[in-house]
Amino acid sequence: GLNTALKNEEKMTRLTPVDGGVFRFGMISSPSALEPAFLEEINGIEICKELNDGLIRYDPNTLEIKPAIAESWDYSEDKKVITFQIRKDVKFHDGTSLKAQDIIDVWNRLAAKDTLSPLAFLLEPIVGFAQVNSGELETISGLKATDDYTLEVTLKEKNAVFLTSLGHPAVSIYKLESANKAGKDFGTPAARPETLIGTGAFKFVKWNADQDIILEKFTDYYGTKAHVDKIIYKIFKDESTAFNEFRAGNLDYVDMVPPGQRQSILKEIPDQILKTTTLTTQYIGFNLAKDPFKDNINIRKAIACALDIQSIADTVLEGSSMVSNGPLPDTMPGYDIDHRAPTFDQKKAKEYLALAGYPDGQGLAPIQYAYNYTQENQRVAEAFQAQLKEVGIQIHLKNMEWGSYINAMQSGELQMFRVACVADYPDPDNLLRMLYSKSQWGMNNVTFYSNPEVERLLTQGLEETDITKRMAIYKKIQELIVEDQPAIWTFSTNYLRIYGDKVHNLTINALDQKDMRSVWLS
Amino acid sequence: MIRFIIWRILQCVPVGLGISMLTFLMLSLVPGDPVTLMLGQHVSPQIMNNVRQELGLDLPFFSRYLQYVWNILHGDLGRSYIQHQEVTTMLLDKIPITFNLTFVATTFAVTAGVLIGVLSAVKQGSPWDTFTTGFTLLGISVPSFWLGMILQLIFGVIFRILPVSGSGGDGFQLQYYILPGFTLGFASMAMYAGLTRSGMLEVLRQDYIRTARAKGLSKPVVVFKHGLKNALIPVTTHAGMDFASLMGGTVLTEMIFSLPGIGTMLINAVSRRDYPVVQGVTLFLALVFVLVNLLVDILYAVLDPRIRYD
Amino acid sequence: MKLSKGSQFGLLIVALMTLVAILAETIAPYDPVQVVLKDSLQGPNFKHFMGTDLLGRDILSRIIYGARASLMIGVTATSISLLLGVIVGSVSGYYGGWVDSLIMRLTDIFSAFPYFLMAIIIMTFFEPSMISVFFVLGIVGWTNYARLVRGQVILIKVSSYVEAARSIGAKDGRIIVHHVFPNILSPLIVYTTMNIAGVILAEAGLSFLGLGVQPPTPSWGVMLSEGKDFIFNAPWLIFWPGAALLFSVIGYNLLGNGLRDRLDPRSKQGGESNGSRLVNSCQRS
Amino acid sequence: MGRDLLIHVKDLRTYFYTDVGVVKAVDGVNLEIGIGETLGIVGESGSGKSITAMSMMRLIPQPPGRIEGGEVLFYGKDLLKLSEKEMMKIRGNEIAMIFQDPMTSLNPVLTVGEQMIETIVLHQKVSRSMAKRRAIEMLERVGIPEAKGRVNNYPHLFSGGMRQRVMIAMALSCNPKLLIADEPTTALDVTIQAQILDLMNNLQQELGTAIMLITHNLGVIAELCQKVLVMYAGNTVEYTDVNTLFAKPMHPYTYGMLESSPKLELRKQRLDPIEGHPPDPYRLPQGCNFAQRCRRIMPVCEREKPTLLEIEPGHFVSCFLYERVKI
Amino acid sequence: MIGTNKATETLLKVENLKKYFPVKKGLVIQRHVGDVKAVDGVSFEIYPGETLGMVGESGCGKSTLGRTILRLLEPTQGKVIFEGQTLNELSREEMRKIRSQMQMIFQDPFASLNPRMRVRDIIGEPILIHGVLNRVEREKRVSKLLDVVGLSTHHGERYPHEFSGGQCQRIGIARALAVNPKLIICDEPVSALDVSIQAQVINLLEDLQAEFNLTYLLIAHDVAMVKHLSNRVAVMYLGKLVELTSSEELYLNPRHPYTIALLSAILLPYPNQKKGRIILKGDAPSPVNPPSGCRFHTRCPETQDICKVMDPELIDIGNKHFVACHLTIHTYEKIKVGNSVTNHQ
Ligand SMILES: Nc1ncnc2c1ncn2[C@@H]1O[C@H](COP(=O)(O)OP(=O)(O)OP(=O)(O)O)[C@@H](O)[C@H]1O
Ligand SMILES: Nc1ncnc2c1ncn2[C@@H]1O[C@H](COP(=O)(O)OP(=O)(O)OP(=O)(O)O)[C@@H](O)[C@H]1O
Ligand SMILES: [Mg+2]
Ligand SMILES: [Mg+2]
Ligand code: NI
Repeated sequence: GLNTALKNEEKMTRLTPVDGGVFRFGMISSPSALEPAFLEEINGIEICKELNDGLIRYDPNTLEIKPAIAESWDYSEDKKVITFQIRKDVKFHDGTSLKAQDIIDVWNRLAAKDTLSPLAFLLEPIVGFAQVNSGELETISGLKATDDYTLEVTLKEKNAVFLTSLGHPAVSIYKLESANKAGKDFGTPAARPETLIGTGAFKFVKWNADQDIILEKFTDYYGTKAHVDKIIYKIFKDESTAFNEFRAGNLDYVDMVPPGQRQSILKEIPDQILKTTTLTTQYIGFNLAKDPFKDNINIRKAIACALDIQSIADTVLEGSSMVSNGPLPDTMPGYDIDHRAPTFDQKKAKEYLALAGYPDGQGLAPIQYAYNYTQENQRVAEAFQAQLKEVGIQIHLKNMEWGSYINAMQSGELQMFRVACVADYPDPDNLLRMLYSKSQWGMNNVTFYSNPEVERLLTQGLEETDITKRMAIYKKIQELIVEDQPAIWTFSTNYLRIYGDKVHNLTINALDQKDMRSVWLS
Repeated sequence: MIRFIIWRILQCVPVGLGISMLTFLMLSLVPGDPVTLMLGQHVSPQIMNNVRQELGLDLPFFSRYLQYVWNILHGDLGRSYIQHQEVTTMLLDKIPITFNLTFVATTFAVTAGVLIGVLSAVKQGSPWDTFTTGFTLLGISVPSFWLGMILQLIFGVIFRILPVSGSGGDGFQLQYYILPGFTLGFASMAMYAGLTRSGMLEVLRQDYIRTARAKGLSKPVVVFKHGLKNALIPVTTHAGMDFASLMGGTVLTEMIFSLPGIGTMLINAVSRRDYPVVQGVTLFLALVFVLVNLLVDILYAVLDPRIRYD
Repeated sequence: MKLSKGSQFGLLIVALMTLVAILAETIAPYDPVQVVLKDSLQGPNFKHFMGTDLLGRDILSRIIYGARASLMIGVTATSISLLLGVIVGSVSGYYGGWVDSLIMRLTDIFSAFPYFLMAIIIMTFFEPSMISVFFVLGIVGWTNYARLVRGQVILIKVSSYVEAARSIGAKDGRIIVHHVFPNILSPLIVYTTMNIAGVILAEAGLSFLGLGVQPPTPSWGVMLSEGKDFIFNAPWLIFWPGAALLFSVIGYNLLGNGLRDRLDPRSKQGGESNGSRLVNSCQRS
Repeated sequence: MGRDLLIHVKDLRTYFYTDVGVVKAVDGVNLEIGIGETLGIVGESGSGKSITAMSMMRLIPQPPGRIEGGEVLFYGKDLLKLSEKEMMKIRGNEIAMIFQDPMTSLNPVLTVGEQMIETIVLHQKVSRSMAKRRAIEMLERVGIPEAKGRVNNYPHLFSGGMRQRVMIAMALSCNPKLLIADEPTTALDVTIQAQILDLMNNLQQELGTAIMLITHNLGVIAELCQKVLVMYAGNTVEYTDVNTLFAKPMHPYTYGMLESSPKLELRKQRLDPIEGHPPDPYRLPQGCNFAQRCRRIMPVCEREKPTLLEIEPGHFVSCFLYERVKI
Repeated sequence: MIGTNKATETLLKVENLKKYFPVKKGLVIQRHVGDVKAVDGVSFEIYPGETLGMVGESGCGKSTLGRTILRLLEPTQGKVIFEGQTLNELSREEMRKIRSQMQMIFQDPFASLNPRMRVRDIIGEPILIHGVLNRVEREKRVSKLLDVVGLSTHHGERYPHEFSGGQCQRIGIARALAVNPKLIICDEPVSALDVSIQAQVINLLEDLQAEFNLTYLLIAHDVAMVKHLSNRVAVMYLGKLVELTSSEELYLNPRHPYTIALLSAILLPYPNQKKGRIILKGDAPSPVNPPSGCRFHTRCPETQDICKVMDPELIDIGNKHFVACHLTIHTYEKIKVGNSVTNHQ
């Protein structure tokens, strides 16, 4: 997948970068924590990835794996051991040098029971993880520093995804001492520069809760040093407010365009907009364990054909989403362009409906469609409702408060519902396994979909390290899932980002991460 | 008087206890698991259980409540599930912002409202009076988000004379609170205007006003010195009641103007089931509510020498 | 005594609104929930007098149907508050003593409790629906009524005519029903009519959080909160429900003022009596 | 009339325009007060006594009230033609006023001292401390014990009688030429009433202030006044000196009023009330306002309004009974 | 204490009646710091068919006395005996029933009528409550009562605010009469009315008394009016009776210095008759901490040392003329021997 704003970028990169300046970043809603172990939402990740580097990083445009703290790596014969060569010039923000042991310490902490990290699963493939996570042991046995700059990681099984997942900021490297010093306040707004010491291109200055977070250029950074002196992440609760600030000239970048103004903004400043399709999938999930969807693929197909997703994306979502026609977003590696999910066709919908045993919707009890409340979800739901009504399918809308919504989905109470999922790292395994594997029933797989063939292929894909072969496997998986239609894939979010006319070389990848090292201000 | 104040503060105890109980009860009964909300869906049951144990959520309701009250009595409001910070620290961080906001809003609402009210009472029946009455009704019907956005656009974006949002960092910087204060105070202002107007009309009919005029005092002296203080008495009573709704109003205002205050904190916490924060904030709000009403009572005594509390 | 001109106007507005609400099916030019995506966001024009919203629905029709939901919410929620408030307030005021103290502390607790929190919590028990909106707004609003009623009851309890009733041997029940209650009615009705507007607006606040009237049923509150994002690009989205709300606020307030004068035989000269002191403590949206 | 006139009211008319109709609260009142003289005004509740006084001070609430006509000549100059600013100099300074209810006539939120001082500072142009001294002096003079301490008290700490003393002290603090007292003792107990009347009497003798005393108690009139004006439904019905009035009341209303009050020393005897009640001020009858209640009603009384005529020297009556005599 | 050598039955007997309103202080625990001694040991009798006047300054406890007699307030101490029944011992229900025998007319004619009831219902309410008549009879009786008090039947359809003060007071009277009471307590029935209207109401009260053989306890502060209406007059000062005698006697031969001052303070509508008026000093003291000894001693022109320490008793000085004053007690002691009882009526 490629950045849709490449043209702008080209124009920007042609100039020679200038150092200095403060980058004022308009962020919608506050990160909840800057502690890597808790980096669940996008804003925390956004900032944390500037503070800490991981062993690897993703290419800002292509999402390919690039060396970072690790300058190179090798797989062992059986593909179960990875040996990382650590760069010798990596410095923490307090000036001390990074050694292989520092990495092990940080990962042990992430895996430890007391840390209670929801992201510890990233280290799950490593041998000895389980013992640490359950509190039996304190160190992961699969991690070994053979010397100060060599790290050996032993995996339980062959795992082609593990390396990619190391680009997640949760497994990035900070100075353990600073975490110990901060105690329970680690990574909270109470943080001070000496209690939040990382390895990234920017170092921490201050966090004014719900107000702003300030980072400063780290001059001893081992890689390409940042151009801007400072980044201020200004925190907003409302997109319009942020946009007003932008218009008042107080921001260099805004994370989100206020809904309702997208079209006009596109017209107003077409040259200052970046458009990215992110690694998200949104779909209407069917509860396959419940009537009328249980064992009735025709009704699912009928609904799929009755919905005019494209026109909803254009009007209701104001072009802020791409229509998606499969379980993966088009920016995800392994995305299958060729698969044929049913698309809008009212005639076909009626045929399927008849096949399903409900000609013109007769005999079909109203179906409940649940979604977590946002105005946008609501509008989309209303549009769905209206479109389904045209072919004779009645649905009831049920908007739910987030907590109850998650609960209800996981417990299988709902009939039909909205699901949205963001990938943690750019690998098809991430989304496909979470959402369609039987092992995730009642957790992430809320449609209760299962297909033995899919399960088999998922395992195969995980073990296959050859990239071409792997991608072929995922293509097959996608085909199978599309065939079974456990869901109607609707949109992949296609965020609009606005930046100021003085901003150059701003890139945003499909994980919705900006690379602040390359940005410069004129 | 001092004893009265102490008594009123003591009254806070049952109210606070009641609120904590109510909050606790309600939050516990609400469907939706805080652990799921905290950790997201990716998490293994093992981690979920770890967290649940750590937070004591596996304990029966009552012992959790006792634990909670016990901690409060030790000045410990717990730690946020989401931000992992101490609730007390978070509160202390945010109180000044909300205080500033409500202070500006109230000051504005009271001064402008009272002034408008007095003028329209004095000119009862005039076009100005009709205008202000209409204005008052408008004040009730204008949604505050609308007002806030329009103000931002006009003063922040077009004329750029006031900051669009934010609090300007540490300390109280008035310019950051003008627009939010106005937005929050607008409906109150309308209400105060209405109250003052009717209070003033009532007062202007009183015998002592006639006395004051018969003494040859000029109209402004009669109205402001003799009338206003009396007319403010019913207004004051209402101010206490109004405070609760003002507090409710801070949520939207803080959101629109990106002010990191109590309202934002509460709404964030509620939507993410951050129990300790929700409980801390409601408890705090209850305290403020009681204190504000105490203040109102004191003000009452100041305004009306007939009332003395001993 | 006749209603004053202003209140006649108020009555006219309220009657008109009610009529519109009742006859919604007949009057509305379109189906208010009919989505026509290609007509999205049209400004006022000949086909759609008030324009269309994002989903291409006719705003005029939605305003007309919205009157139904909004007025129903206003009236029903207010009635619930009223009922609760009257019961609690009169018990508290009439019996006094520790009963009063206890009830008033309880009332304090409820008023100190942030109302949207209460709304969210209640809403998670009941699924959001029209009924639960009634319920939430009703529950949230009763404290002011209780205070009002209590104050009035305390005043009336010591009045000469209640004493007269006792002196002729009337029982407590009779006194409350025949002497106390009719006399608190007037300030109560005034406050109620003035509060209806506040309730309608509070529903907008709930809609904002997704807790209001459930789609696709239109209500002014829902429309207001839906229109919020389009203030700059499609201002008519927020203008019309806002205007409708303002209109009915004016209607109810004028009517309230008139009723006060009308219902209070003592204020012969049409002076301002205590009713107007209560103006409006509307919940903000 | 050979005496020095302090104030001369000619054909004063004050109407109120309300939603329901027009109230002719004062509809042609004439009166004169000489320097140092005391005039009493009696009449039923609502007969326009207070409005007459307020009109003279130009204190009618406007709207709904309006002075429709007449002259109020104070030392020969018409108060109704003065500017508001000039009028302010007269109020409280040349003409002072005290009101019926001492409980409500003092501002509850200002100290007694403050209320006195502001007047003195305003009219006498003296410093506040001087004014305070004067206030204390006045309070002492009206018999407030410990006046020095009590100036700083709020009115609610004073009893009714004391408040009325304060009101008097306040009114007299600028040495006015005329004191208008609107039912100064009605709200007080008999024993306190006696104290206050005594006080007013003494002060008048000391200061030589003219008094216009409004009351509905004929006893008060007999006690204090030299001249009496009887009002009924906005009109003057009788105007004469006090002895004549009690000895030889001419208007049937005056007569009826005297008859209907219980007399202390007489043997028990049935009272002789005036039947009926005063006319609705919104719907005054076409003829004499008293006609419906009058025992000696004549056909003309229902058709025409009588005029105030000097039946005997110094004795003015407005009644057709006497007009005929004159003709 | 009160001699009852008279053969006539007493209708109402009040024995040492006290009504204290507690003054409380303190926040959490309310301490009782004193009492408003509104009525402080009052005894007297009322005979059938007579009018007993009760005069006194504002705040001296007249209304409280009236209310306590009717048990609208529970007495702190003492008894009220009505036709031989001790009211304080009756249950609530019994009391409720007996209320038809005793009625009250209130000072403020407007405030004592429920503004939201039709006059017909106001007057009919006591009949309804005591359930003596059916609907038709009740309506008839209401019309009759309206007629009796000088209003016409169509007035019954109106609301109180449509009437003048005098008319309202007539309605109040009609309500009191509705259940054929024996005793009516009139609490300042005319003080809110105009002089010319006062006379009308006074005459009405007199006529009704004659017609229905009513007994009145007439509370007022207008001595002239009380004297005019009453057979006997009691003078109250700060919660206590200071003098009680027939009205002529009171006027001709007042014995208590307070009574004397009260009488002298009355303003008479006769110019140039300025008699030697006794002007009392100061105001009546507060009933919370009444002066020691004789309560009047602080204002009495003839105070003696004993007055400051000893509370004089209410003593019959002859002819059923009761006075509570040390001055008169001494004179009385001397003449006591030759005390002969003559009927004063
Ligand atoms: N603001 C007003 N609006 C309408 N009518 C008024 C107003 N003020 C006074 N009046 C009318 O004017 C008439 C005269 O009133 P005024 O106060 O002079 O009577 P008064 O003789 O002083 O009576 P009182 O003895 O009760 O004081 C009354 O009928 C009253 O209703
Ligand atoms: N409910 C009460 N609580 C406390 N004190 C009371 C109460 N009712 C009356 N009092 C006090 O008792 C005293 C006597 O009052 P009461 O009303 O009987 O006087 P009154 O003689 O009727 O006066 P007035 O002539 O003004 O009607 C007053 O000092 C009053 O303040
Ligand atoms: Mg008057
Ligand atoms: Mg009384
Ligand atoms: Ni996810």
